Amino acid sequence: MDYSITKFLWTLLGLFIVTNWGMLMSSTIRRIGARVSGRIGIPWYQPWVDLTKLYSLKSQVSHGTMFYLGPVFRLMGGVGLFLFLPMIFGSWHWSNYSFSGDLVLILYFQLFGMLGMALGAGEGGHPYSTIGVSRGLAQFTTIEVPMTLAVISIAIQYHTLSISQIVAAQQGGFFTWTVWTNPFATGAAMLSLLGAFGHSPFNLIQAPNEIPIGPPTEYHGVFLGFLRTNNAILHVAEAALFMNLFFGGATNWIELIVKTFLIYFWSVFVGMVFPRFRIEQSVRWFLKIPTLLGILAIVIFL
Amino acid sequence: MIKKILIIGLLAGVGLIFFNLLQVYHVPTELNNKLGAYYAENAATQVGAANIISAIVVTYRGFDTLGEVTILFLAASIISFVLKVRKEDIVSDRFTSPNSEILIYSSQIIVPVIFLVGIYIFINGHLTPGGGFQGGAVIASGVLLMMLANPSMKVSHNLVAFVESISGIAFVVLGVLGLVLAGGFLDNRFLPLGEFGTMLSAGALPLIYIFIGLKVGAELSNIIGTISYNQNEKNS
Amino acid sequence: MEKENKPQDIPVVKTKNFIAPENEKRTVTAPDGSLIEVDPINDYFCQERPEEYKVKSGAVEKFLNWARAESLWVLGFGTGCGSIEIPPLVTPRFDMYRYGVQMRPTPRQSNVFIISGYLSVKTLKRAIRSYEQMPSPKYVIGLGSCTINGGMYWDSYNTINRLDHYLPVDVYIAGCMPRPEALLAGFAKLKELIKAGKAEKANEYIRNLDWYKANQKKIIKDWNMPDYNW
Amino acid sequence: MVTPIYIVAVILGLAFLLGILKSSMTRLGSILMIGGLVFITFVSGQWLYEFLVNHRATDIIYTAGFLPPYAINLQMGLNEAILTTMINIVGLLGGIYLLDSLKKTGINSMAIFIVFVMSLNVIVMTRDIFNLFVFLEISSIATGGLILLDNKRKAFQAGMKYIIATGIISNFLLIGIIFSYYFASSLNIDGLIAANLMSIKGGAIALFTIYVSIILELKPFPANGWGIDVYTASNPGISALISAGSATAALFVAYKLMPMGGSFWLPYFAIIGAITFIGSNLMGTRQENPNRLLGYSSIGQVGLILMIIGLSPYLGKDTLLIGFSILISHYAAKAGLFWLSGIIKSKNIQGWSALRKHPYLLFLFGTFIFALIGFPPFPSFFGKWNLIMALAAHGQYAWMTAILAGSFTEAIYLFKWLGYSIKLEVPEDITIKFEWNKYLPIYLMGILLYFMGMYLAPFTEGGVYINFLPLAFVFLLFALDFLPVYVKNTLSIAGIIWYMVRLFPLLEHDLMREIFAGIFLGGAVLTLVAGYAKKGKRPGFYPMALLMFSGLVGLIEANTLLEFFFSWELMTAGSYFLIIRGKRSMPHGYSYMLFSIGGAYAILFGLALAYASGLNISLAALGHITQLTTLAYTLLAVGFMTKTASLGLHIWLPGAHGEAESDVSPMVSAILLKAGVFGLMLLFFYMGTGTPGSEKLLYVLGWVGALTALSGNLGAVFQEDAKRLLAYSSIGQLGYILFSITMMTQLGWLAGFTYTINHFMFKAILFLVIGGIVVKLGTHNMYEMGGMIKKMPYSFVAVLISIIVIGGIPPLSGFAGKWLLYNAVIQKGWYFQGVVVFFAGVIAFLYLFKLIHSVFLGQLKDNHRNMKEISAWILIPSYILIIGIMVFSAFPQWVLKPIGNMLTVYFPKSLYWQGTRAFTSLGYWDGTTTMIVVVTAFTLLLGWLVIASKKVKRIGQFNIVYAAERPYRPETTHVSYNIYAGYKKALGFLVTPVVETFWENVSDMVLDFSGWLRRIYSGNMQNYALHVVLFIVVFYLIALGGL
Amino acid sequence: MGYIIIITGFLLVLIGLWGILSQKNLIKIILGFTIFDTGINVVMVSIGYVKGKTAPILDIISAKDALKSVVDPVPQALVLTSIVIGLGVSALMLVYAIKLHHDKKSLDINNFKDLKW
Repeated sequence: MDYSITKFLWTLLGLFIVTNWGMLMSSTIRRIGARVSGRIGIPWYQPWVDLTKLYSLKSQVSHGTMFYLGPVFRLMGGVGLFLFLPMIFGSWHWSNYSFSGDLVLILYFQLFGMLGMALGAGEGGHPYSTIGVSRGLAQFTTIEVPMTLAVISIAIQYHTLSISQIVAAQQGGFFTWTVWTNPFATGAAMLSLLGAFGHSPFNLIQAPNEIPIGPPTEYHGVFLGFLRTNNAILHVAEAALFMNLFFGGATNWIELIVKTFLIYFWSVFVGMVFPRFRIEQSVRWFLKIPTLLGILAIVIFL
Repeated sequence: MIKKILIIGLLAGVGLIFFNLLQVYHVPTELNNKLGAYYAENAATQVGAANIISAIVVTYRGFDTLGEVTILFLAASIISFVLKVRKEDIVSDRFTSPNSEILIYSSQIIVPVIFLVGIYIFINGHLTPGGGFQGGAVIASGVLLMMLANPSMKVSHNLVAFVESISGIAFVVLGVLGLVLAGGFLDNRFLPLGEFGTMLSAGALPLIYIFIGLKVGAELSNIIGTISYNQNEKNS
Repeated sequence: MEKENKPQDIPVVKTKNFIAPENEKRTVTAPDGSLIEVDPINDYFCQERPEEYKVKSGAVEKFLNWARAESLWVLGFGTGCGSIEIPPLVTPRFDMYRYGVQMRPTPRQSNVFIISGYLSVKTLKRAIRSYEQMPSPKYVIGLGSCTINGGMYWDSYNTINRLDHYLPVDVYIAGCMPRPEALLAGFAKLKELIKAGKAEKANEYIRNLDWYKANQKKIIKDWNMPDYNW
Repeated sequence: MVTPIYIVAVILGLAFLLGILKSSMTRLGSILMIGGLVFITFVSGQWLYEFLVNHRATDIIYTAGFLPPYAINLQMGLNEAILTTMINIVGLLGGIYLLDSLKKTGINSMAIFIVFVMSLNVIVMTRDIFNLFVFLEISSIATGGLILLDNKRKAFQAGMKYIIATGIISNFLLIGIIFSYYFASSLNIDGLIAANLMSIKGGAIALFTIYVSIILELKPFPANGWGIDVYTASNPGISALISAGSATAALFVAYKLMPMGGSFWLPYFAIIGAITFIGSNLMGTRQENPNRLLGYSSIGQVGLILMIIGLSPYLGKDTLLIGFSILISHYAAKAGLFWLSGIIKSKNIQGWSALRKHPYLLFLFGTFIFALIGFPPFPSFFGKWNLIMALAAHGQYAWMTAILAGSFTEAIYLFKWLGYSIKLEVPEDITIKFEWNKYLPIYLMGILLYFMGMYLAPFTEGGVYINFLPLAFVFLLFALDFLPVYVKNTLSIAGIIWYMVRLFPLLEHDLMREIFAGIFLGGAVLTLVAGYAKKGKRPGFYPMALLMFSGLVGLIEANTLLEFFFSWELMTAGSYFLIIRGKRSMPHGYSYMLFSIGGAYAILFGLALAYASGLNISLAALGHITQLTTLAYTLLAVGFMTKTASLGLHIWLPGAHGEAESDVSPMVSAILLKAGVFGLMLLFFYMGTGTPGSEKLLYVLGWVGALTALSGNLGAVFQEDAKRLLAYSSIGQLGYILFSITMMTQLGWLAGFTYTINHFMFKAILFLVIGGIVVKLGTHNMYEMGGMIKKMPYSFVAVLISIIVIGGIPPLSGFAGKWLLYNAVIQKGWYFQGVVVFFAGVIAFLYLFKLIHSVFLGQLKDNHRNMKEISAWILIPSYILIIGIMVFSAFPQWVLKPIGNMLTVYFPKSLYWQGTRAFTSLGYWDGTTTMIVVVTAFTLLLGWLVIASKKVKRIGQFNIVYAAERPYRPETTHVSYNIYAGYKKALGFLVTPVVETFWENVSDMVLDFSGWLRRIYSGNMQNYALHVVLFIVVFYLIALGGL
Repeated sequence: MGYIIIITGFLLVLIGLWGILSQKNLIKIILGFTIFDTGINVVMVSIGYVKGKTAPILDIISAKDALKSVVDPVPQALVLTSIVIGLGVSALMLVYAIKLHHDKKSLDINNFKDLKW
């Protein structure tokens, strides 16, 4: 329980690194995507440019208090996820505020941002926002099923819910990672990750061509900037969470960068290959294969 | 048809009950029923009535008899309030077919005799077969004959009711007198038992029988009268 | 770009006041039984006039202008046949992404509006609304001859001839049809203007709002929206 | 002392005297009649007083100056005194009630009336069997006459049926009497008992004919069509007399003659009683005619008492007490109900809604209904309690089941009826006139019921401990019902606070009880504060609310099984009235009541088994159940689960909570449901994990809890009605609680407590606020709302915070529950149940978003433009609760630590504290730090946004990008209706109303069966005669087997 | 002799019951009842029968030795009551029959089914 300024500043630095890495990661991934389709793609610095532009817009409108607060909630969700997550294993500097709680706290803190976003979008009064939110929530419920199964399986495996201890248990070589010791749980979790990142085939929430563009339809300027910042943080933090749980964690930033990139790339890769699901299809899908994997993951420990 | 069979089956069932009762029934050769024997032995001395049945009916089980009288009273009351004749319904000049001369005249002769027999029966209730109920019934049959002879005859309700009520009250009062003056409610021994076998014997028993007789006669007449009146009225 | 379309050149013409049926006042009953009068235009919409934003200068602003220029978010709204020329831009052959040009599905998040070809009166209304909903600074590219002088539709009963009577245009791309390359050139021109701090047509629109509105209302007979669509 | 013989003498004298009176002298006649009735009431009352106060010995009255068996004797003991007093009172009151009718019919009918009452007296007193026969005949002939009092056409048919049936019966009785005489040489009952007929060859047949006749007099099912017709067709005053008086006397005859046959016949009595009780109540379920319904009910009750007589070997010395308790309830209630029906004169039970205009009569009606079912504080409650306990002590479970089943079927129609009269529109064609002579008897009967309840309570084991203080307060409030709301509200709040202050020291730091007392009473105060928002008088609300709260507080205070069940039933009764107050809540209140009664009977059965295990009345007996242990715990759990609305038993809840009034919903949802939780916790506490079978039971219940959570939450997702949504959410939340505590670990229970406290707080807030909004907006449908955040910001904040808590989102206290549950699940090893529960937890998000979005966000509707914030009186309690939530969230250790310590007594310790940090063997969590981190970060981010977005323009409702179009109407732009259509497509099959369909089918089956069964009452009097003979033959063949 | 009487009584009861249960005419049913009553009364009297004894009415001579000469008086006393009760019931039934006939102009028992279920 370290409330010192030093800790705060280290955490802030970590947040800065993560944000920038998140943006770089997204532009890199988009560039890779462009290359796949034979294009050059955006410049690597495009996310920073976009963000600068968004923060510097000259006129902004608001639909009300909750609309205004929504992005704050959303960003808080991402930042909070980062704050409660130990980024680098064994490092005091990069363990953030992970002493506040364990894996369960992180899992549930994701909802904080979702709720804020949902409410902010709701107050926007735009029908598409609500439709997007409803789809997002519906999909989210089923994403959580394999995720919960996987988390429980890990907890059974390691007898702990503390992330640092889970990472500690995976130290000692490539083959002590959970992905090898508990492949079913990893499988279930990685499949649920697809939904969490919201890439195709699970991007009906934003569905740019159908309900442009879902929840953030009315958001612009600084608000959108907040959301984009959050995306950057959230993607890294979530990937880092999975890294910690399944891929042996990271002992330094390089390892973290490589692993988070690969984890994030996994979802993009799938998205490149598969077309979009309708919401009931994705709901059903998550309750089939990933859930089955999750159940297997628990059954092997019974 | 099924119902008939069912009924027959049921009657067979009831018959079975009776059959089973019959199996344990045998005709005694001695009066060995303790209660009956007690009455046979002691009725004469305790109640002073030659007719043991009267002794039982009026004294030992006098309370039952009070109930019987009440039942007749109830029946008469119910009939009179159910078949209540409203004034406006009475048609004075009803058409009634004339009865035969023989019936009219012979009834004029016989009815007083019947009344006399009836009175005799209930006055001698404690001595000879008969009693209040029987006597009352005979009197009522006299009334019935009168009605047959003269369908338009009206039984005087007021008179009948008066006789009925007064005798009823008298019965109750006699009972209470028994309670106050002798051993218990309806005890006949608050009057002297007198000499066995004579008219003025058995304490208040004859008195009670007289009232019962009057009451029963009145009540039955009342019932007959009410029903017949009602029928007449409807026929017209 | 050119100053020949001075507002004072064309007199403001008062049009007959048209009230669309859906905008007529109506009464509704509140749950407590009281009657409430609804005046749709005034009640549902923000009726305030927009204000001009301050054009700053200096190093920071220069950097920001560079950022704005390198991040052109185009509203995905095709108005005429010219819109067929936009999709090729995302193909490997043209790949507009490398110039920082991206498509956005909602006006709120866009800052470049390509009027791609002729603009029928009906579409004009939508174009105006979308334009006004875009946050400043915002830019308009007129694509094709139709937006300059009406092109082949110059005598049509139902298309506008000069776009800049209705919306402030930053860049015109001439041709019928201009090829995607021309569009890319137009973007390059727009970037130049922005970087130079000269692409402030959004402010001009606000400054001359009355004139624009008069023009718009003159051609749009069934004007059924507030004067400025926030 | 006046000898009881004067009852006969005076009445007969009067009757004969009445015969002389001219038919016009009705005034004098009625004075004489009432005088006579007063006199006999006085005589019997005087004897009763002697027996009760001076403990006088039983008195024998001899007639004719001879001793029995030679002459007829009467007996006047305590029993006879009680019964004759009862008969005479109902006779007197009935006479007063019937004055008009009797006057109209004439003096004869008065004479018949008093003779009838007198004959019942003699039937009770006489000790001579033939005399008994004579007076039975008198009473039946008098009945035959009185049926015709109104000279109705139907009455003649009923009378004919009655006479035919009783004619056959009495002739059989005669056969029995004469053969008894033949075998035993006596007509005296004592003589016959001494002769022991069963030992004499053939005596059994004689006894059989006597018994069968007596039973037939009691109108056993199914040979009772004639009896029901009599109840239907005669003047209600007469029906009252028959039901309350004749039945009483006839039952006493059965009791009196019972020793003649010894124990051989008792099982048959019991079986016939049980069949009658269940059968006639079952047929009552389809009945719409109030008098006929009462007829069925009367016969059912008589069957119950006959059953008690038959079960007397098991009941021992309590037989009389039990029988009397039930008899007196039946007596007063049935008389009162028949008299009421005479006032209302409605052809069907729907017409009884005319009572709505007469609150005091309605109150009495409710009293009678509740007394019949056996609710406290009425005597029948104690009767049934003692009955069930005694039967359980002898292991007579089948009889217990029969009794409870019969009582339940009775409740089915009685509560339907009560519901109709409370809720249906007042019919226009029925007007109730005030007539003192008709009102007075009803009032007296009502008062008698309450008095007898209080009087009989101490006779029950443990009954002396019952705390009537809260009930007294309820009555005070009922008496003050004419006052305006704010006075009553203040009074209630003051009373509750006073009681709270008094109660807490008494709990002696029993933390569990303290917590629940806090929830019950604190919640009571908070929800009552919201009542200040109401205007007018709210007639009946306060007594009923306080009745519920006194029941709840009684649960806390209960030390004995009796107290516990007493309070449980009080609570049920009070909550029923609260729930049914809602505008459309009649069917829901009805199903609530049926489920509650079913549950209560399950509990009663379980408690009885607990009692039977050690003959111990204290609550600790629950810990030592040795009789049918598993069944007992299952029944208890099921009983409590009806209150917590677990899966399968939940169908009453959505309607009941959803349709209740705005401040009743939080009472019943946030507070009342916790009673079930309290019961379950208590049960599991006592049960422990060591009891055989408990492991399996807990496992099953754990699954039930998990599935309840899932189905409740899923049900809520697809609701369009705001309050129903919350109600379904309650089902889900209670599922979590059930699941948590079935784990029987410290963590599980901690989670359970956390959920309980949280649910209390957030559901109270939600129901208060949403209820207030629903009232204000005049609609339940969420899609008709929208945009309320602009009009009701404070409500929005309250709802938002509640929603964060429900969702279990850190840093608010909901997360504490989730965290504990995660740890508990993993420790316990209930992984799959856990997954279901967590899945349910996420699904909660769907409905929460729907709720807050549809009501507060989205588009403001035109007709809601002028809305103001909801009443401050609703917001004040909500905000107090929000403060509670905040404190609990920031400092969970303040609450969880003591609870954890308390639980270590029962479960191994698995949660440890290190300052503000809680940790288990699995993980850790620091509520305070989380709060600090989140609040700090949030503040910083908000500050950043404020700085970054300098100038933000607030724009209008329709200033949205709408694909370059513009919206025209808010209704078409507000997305709310069926927004989870996709979800429904995928998972909608999970909310197929399987349970509803199941229960509907069950109820249809019961009603169909009842409809089929009652066709035996074809109305043909010959058939009824056939039934009588059939009954005799069948009974004979079964009992004596053809011998 | 005693057996014959009692069997006759039982048969009368069965005949009466047959009448009650099978006849459709109200008056016949009432007649059935009176037969039923009579049967019962016969049974009662026969119960008191003692072989070879006379009626329990004494004179001065027989009073001393009453026990040996009379039959059981109790059933006879009871029969008296029973007869009167039967009379009352029959009268009541007839009145009902009259009223029912007034109502429907019929005595068929199947016509009086207004009250059912």
